[in-house]
Amino acid sequence: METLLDLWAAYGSTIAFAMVNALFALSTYAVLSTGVLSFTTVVFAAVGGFLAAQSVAHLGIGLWPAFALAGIGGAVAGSVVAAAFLKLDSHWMALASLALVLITRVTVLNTPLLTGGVNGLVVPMSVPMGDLVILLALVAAVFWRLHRSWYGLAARAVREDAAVASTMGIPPRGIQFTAFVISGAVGGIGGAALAFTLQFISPETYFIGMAFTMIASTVLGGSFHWFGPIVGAAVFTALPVTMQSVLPAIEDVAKGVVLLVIMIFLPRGLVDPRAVGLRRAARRRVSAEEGTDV
Amino acid sequence: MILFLEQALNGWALGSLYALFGIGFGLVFSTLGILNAAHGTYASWAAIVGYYVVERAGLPFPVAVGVGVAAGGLLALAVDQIAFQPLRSRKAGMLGALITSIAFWIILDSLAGFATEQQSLAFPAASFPSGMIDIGPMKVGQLQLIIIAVLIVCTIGIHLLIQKTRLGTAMRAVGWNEVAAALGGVNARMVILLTAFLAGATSGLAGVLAGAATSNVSFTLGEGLMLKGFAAVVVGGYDDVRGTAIAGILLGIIEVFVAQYVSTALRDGFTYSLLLIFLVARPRGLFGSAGFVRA
Amino acid sequence: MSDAALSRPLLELDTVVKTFGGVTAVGGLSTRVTRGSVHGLIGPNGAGKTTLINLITGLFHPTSGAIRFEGRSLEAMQPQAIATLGITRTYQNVRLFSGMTVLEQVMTGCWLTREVGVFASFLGLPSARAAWVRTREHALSLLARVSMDHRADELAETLSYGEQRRIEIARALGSRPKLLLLDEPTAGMNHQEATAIGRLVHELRDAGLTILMVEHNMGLVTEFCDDCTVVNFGRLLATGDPATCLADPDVQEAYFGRKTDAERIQALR
Amino acid sequence: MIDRNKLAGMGAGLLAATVMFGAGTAGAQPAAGEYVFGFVTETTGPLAAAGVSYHRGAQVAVEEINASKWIGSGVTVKLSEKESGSDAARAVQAMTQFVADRNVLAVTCCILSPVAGAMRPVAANAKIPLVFYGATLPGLPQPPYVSSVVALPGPQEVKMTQLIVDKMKPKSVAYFVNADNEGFQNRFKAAQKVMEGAGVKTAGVVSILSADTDFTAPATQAMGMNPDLIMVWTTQTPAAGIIAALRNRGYAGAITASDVIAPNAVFKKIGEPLAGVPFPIAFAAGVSSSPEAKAFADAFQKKFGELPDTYAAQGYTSVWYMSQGLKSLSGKANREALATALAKVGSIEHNVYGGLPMVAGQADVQKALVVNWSKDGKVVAWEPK
Repeated sequence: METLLDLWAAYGSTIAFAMVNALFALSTYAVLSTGVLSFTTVVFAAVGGFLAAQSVAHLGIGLWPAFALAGIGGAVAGSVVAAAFLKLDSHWMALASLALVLITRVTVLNTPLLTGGVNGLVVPMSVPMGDLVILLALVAAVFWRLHRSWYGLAARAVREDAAVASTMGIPPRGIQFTAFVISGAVGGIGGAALAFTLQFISPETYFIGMAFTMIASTVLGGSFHWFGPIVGAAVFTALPVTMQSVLPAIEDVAKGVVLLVIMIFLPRGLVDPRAVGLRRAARRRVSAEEGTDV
Repeated sequence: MILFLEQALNGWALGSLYALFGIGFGLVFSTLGILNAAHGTYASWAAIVGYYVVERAGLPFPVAVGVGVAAGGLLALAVDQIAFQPLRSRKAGMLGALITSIAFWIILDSLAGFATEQQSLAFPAASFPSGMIDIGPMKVGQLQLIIIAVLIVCTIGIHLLIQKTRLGTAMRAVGWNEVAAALGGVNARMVILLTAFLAGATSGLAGVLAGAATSNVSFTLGEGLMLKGFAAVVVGGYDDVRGTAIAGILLGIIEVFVAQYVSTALRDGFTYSLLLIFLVARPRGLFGSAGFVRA
Repeated sequence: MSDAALSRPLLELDTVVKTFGGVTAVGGLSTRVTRGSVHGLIGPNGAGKTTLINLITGLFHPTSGAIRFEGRSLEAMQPQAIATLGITRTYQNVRLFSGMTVLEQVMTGCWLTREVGVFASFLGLPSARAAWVRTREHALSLLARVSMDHRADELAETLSYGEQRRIEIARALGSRPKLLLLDEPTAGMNHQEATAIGRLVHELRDAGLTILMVEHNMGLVTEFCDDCTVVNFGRLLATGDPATCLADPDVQEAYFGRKTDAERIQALR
Repeated sequence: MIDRNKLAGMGAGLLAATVMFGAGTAGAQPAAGEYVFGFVTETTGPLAAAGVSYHRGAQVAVEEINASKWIGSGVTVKLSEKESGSDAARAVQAMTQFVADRNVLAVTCCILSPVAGAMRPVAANAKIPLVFYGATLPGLPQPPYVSSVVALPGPQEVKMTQLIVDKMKPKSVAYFVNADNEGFQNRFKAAQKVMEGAGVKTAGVVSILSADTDFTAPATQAMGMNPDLIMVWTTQTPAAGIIAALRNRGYAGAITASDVIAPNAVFKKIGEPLAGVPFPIAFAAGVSSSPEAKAFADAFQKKFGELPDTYAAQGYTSVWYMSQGLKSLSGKANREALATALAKVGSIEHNVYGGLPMVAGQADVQKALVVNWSKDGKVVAWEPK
């Protein structure tokens, strides 16, 4: 029992960070699942993080209102980004969103009144693990419903072939706009969750490293089902910890190699609903050849 | 006035490094359709290899440049074949390649740290043309002039290569559509390899020169070039090397003058605001071609 | 079909021009598709047939000229708006969605007739569920129509080319269109399968749908099309009933080249 | 047995209330055994160069303490390392793992102030002593759990600037300063105040950013101001780059810098241009003359083949500080007792600075040496020309 408690104490924070990263990965997944590669989750996270940190410090609001506020802030940022960038084609969209991440850091650095500037900001509130679990569960439930709704079906169609989807009456830009608003809200909430987990945020908290981590988590876990990003975030967060105990000297190298190997052998990620269908089809072919019933 | 001219030249030389790096990055993006996060590490490694050629093997600087360039190119080839080729054959698209490039970025960056013992090294001042030349009342660094000249030569060379040669036509064809290029009798595999090598080599060149010019040979070298080189590519338009070159130089000069006459704190803000303006107002960059039609 | 309805065309193309860079894909083409007819669009490869389909569905916008559907101009409209008016299509190279089951493909095609808001569907309201079930049944009935209902839960990409073409037709029917554009619906099919498609087309016409189809199989054109338009190099060669069109010397010359080829057409019949 | 320990613990509590700690003469000593300090390393990532030094200094301290049985017979200390790569999230994870490991008595960490800021609440909540060895932001300590052995900048800069004014008598000064580092802005302001107080004109201020690498333009700008003296108040990489660029462009006038140019690697990298540039420093191997400093320098040289730099001295000090707290405990030591003991430490007994008082959990280095690199790569006391 004591060992269990020790384990929990040792890896509790890893689990907390995995859950926060899962929120970021879901935010990235929200737009990726409509065929848009965007790094702007970092921007939404910064908006949500600083908004939440400042509002608990100065407005004295509680944890959950702060999450709500961060979500709204992120959603607003998401709709602004979508309005400005959705006209760009996919390659430019990716570059533009990356540029926006760089601009965000400069903005954060130069608005010390809002963000604490280079010195960062102490966050006078922390999020209990239980609340974090509930938060992630709520967000996951939203994605679960989305996946099974008309929006989910339309999003998949837009992702696979936007032109074809449009000739069936599905407005790709409209779907992608919605995706950005969802991504913004979830990213904002994630940013707040990170602020409450770290209890200290600075311009470096929301920067390139985070952009690459979240996109890697999403694609590693699989960007074709909402469960993929959650799995990916867990794996990607646990990797450094695992590697540190196995190969402490070259843990980063090992982490990179693991990422590389998974992506080469499972380019669609760890969770891939299509692979299930393909396996079923292959089985059916085999049994058809053998002349037996399925 | 002399100060103004000297600073303009400083900015030009600095921007030339951004541009030189950006050309390689843009080449890979436009021809191979890969947003390569590992591209910065080619520059770091080229500089590190070049440093050891001078420091350990005692060879002259031009040899170090040559070896660094080759190292950058070969590294790019290796990364392409290990990280991108398996995905290419499965049509995994830009996304998969981005992730494998992130993997290589992590690996190569951390190995570069080991190669330099986590230190920032510098080429001995005596080993490269580090002196000053007087041009009238102006003082100009020899290496600065070399960097400026190298960018001009590389830009013209690569532009001619892409626009005027059979290989260039093939590269553009691959850029549009690999399948179509293969059907059209172009050996797509060969074009991909050459493009990867060329991109790695130019970035390697930028790396060695930047390592010497800034007295900073370390695993952080590439990251700095990457951010600014990336900005040059976006402002210039990723499918035209001339645009990248001009945008890079422009960014360098703007940086220097904003720092001198406005504020250093706002310097990067200026650069990235320019980036944002281009993204929104002229998303195809300075020379970018009109949108192509896809149905 | 009453004379009045026949006299007013469902779709009208008026000197439509489309150029890409310096290349003219469609050069001032005019034709009309009569309501309730099966209209064949024929011409050699590269004649601009698929470009025409793309222009009608809004994936391309014409450089000049007018496209009217039930009297409304389509030139400046987005594809999704055109689909809303009642025009859907299939593709020359089948373009089904990767990773979706056969049923999901067709459900996606039912987007415009889903009878429920996206938000209500997200919340899973009872009315939304009922609408979902109705749409599902509609999709299954469409699949039955193309004899694919037994494969409803399988990944579409694991099926044969001919099967995929039929799924695409079912998907295009999902939103109950008025005009269906079929781009080479029988490519890669054997004679039997192709005839089945021809019959399906007739059934659909008889149910009130108008069909514009690009078709290479001259046998099918003469057998199943009520009218046809022959194009070459983006220009109109002939229009009218299939037999007259194919007999046109210009068509013979341009489409079938030399006389020996003209004989082959007999064999195809 | 257990009861006796408990009693002893209570005894220690009583002692703590009555006896002045830090003298090292309190009769009790902790129960024999190996005590573990968690060390969050930063030997990869952007600050790895300095991170290696901190870690090496700490290793030397552990060897000295164990070899000399300083805490008591049969009592040894041991470092348990976890890497953070200077990333706040990874540092916090390392911290919580240390917290979970019941053998770890205290943790020492952090070069970057933002990372330190993120670690502080974790330590306070978990009630585990946390000692900063590198972060220089003022106000980080939070007694009793969080303390810092870092010499805050301020007095040394003032002292050197005064010396410069007296000896060199410049008429105008140009300053380089980090636009994005408050610590260095404060150092610059302190120096400027001394200069202007002595009637030395400010020729101009050139600001740069920590991540910059090309300093040709800033050097050109500063030289355009025609100052008698250039003071460089920036972080390490820029400081080295600025001095190199100034000399490269032919600036022959006087330059001063801060202790960031002290590490061996900086001289190895820049070489001669660095020679003769005075900088203030709390510890310099070869110049610091106390026996502790000499012993430390020798031991470090023996183990790693080079002289320790100022970062190594800080890592070293951190371990000695924690050990001093441990030494004042008796019986089976625990975290809370150690925190209380550390908070009571009035000065760090074993140090290389020639005296190191602790004020409210913050080390207070008053003494400063003014030194410079010689042409052959040694740190020597500065002799004004």
